[in-house]
Amino acid sequence: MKLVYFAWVRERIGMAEETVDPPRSVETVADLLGWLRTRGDSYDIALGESGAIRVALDHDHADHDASIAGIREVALFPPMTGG
Amino acid sequence: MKLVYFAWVRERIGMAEETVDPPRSVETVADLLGWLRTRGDSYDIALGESGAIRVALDHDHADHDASIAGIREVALFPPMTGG
Amino acid sequence: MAHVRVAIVSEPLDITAEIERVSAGRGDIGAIVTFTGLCRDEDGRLEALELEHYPGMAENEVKRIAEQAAGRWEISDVSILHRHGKVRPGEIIVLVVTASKHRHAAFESAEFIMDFLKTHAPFWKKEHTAAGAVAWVAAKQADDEAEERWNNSD
Amino acid sequence: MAHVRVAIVSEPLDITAEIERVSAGRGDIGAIVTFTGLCRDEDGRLEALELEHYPGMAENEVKRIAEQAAGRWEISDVSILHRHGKVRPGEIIVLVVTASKHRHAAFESAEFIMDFLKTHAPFWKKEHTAAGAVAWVAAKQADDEAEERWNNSD
Repeated sequence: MKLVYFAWVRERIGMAEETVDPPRSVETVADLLGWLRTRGDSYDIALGESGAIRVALDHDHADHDASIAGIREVALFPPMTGG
Repeated sequence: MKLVYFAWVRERIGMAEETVDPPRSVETVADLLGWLRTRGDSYDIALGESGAIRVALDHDHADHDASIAGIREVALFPPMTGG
Repeated sequence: MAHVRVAIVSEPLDITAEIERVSAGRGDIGAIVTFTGLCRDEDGRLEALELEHYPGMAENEVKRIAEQAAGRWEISDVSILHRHGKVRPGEIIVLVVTASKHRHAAFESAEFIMDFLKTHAPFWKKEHTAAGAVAWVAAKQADDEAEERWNNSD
Repeated sequence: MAHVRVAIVSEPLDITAEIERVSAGRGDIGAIVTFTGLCRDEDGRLEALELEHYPGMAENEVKRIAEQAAGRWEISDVSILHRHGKVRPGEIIVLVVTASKHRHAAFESAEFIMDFLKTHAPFWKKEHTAAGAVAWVAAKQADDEAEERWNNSD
């Protein structure tokens, strides 16, 4: 599963993308965020305010309770400020 | 008192402007419209549907019950279709 | 107070020049909304619109509408340009430009201006068809209703 | 169905060209509304905005917003152009053009598009100040509320 990060999520984690293989117990976006936070301080700092983290699954906006089964690309980013 | 006419009011009356001296009993716009209609068929046809006649007194929109005392220019015209 | 510019002209209107006039060298504008009202050809039937206006009152009334908008919304600039005389299909009849720090003020003030122009600005449209017929355009009930809604508090 | 044009570009945006593209040779358009979102200089403090975006998703999402607007209002044309990369004060960040026979459809669809772009399009603004400071722009609660109102029936 490919993870892509944007804006301050990217800066805090310290990379723009990576490929991960989470354990089977990680079924939802919320599970994924919890698992990522165990991977190191930079993740914990980036994803700690989880209410501020927005998610897209294969380019579609999704909620934290969405299933990630079959998803190829998960994007994590702050609230958008375009327009 | 100067009268100015626009659009189909002007066309039906057959002139763009004229100067009139209505009798003292003519106090309001409605009075003026009634008096004008006695001046000939063209006026009667132009001003007959009086609900469709809009009025400006010295360049300000006014209702039919407005007083014309002291007014120098009365404009009579159909509902506007600009913009 | 907003910069207000109003013009009633017989020459074609230039939207680019007006946007440029409003925005050139300015760092304080975040949002510009433009409304362009064009002469439609009515499926090819229309040859031209003839716009009669009430000189003197038209300028005053359009300026008053611009100033009402500037008093009601936080806008830094408002331009209203209106054609008179003969207008061909595809040409601009009316051009409204509003500028603000914030987008909602720019949108709402432009829409307010158009609704009031339709019902308050002393202009009358006459259609000349390709077949040679001539007819005054009737006012729309919908325009009165559109203007009415601004009288409610919001 | 409306003509939809969407572009995410790193070059300066040209409002005149886009209006021309929409209106040239057309006799069926009565109303064009444009929204231009400009980079403000924040009283001279700002040197540039840097716009990060999510390639692939940004195009899809902007196109989806354009199509939602086209499905909801009777509009013949909708263009949404958005910059990415570095943008200087006074330059255009986003340009929305909607065209319709009728003005209210053109106004409302353009405002709807802007409200959804703010909350749904994957772009993030970073401020570079003249003093050398760098900071991400925070999302505004007001933008969420602006988007929310379109969920009510109207």
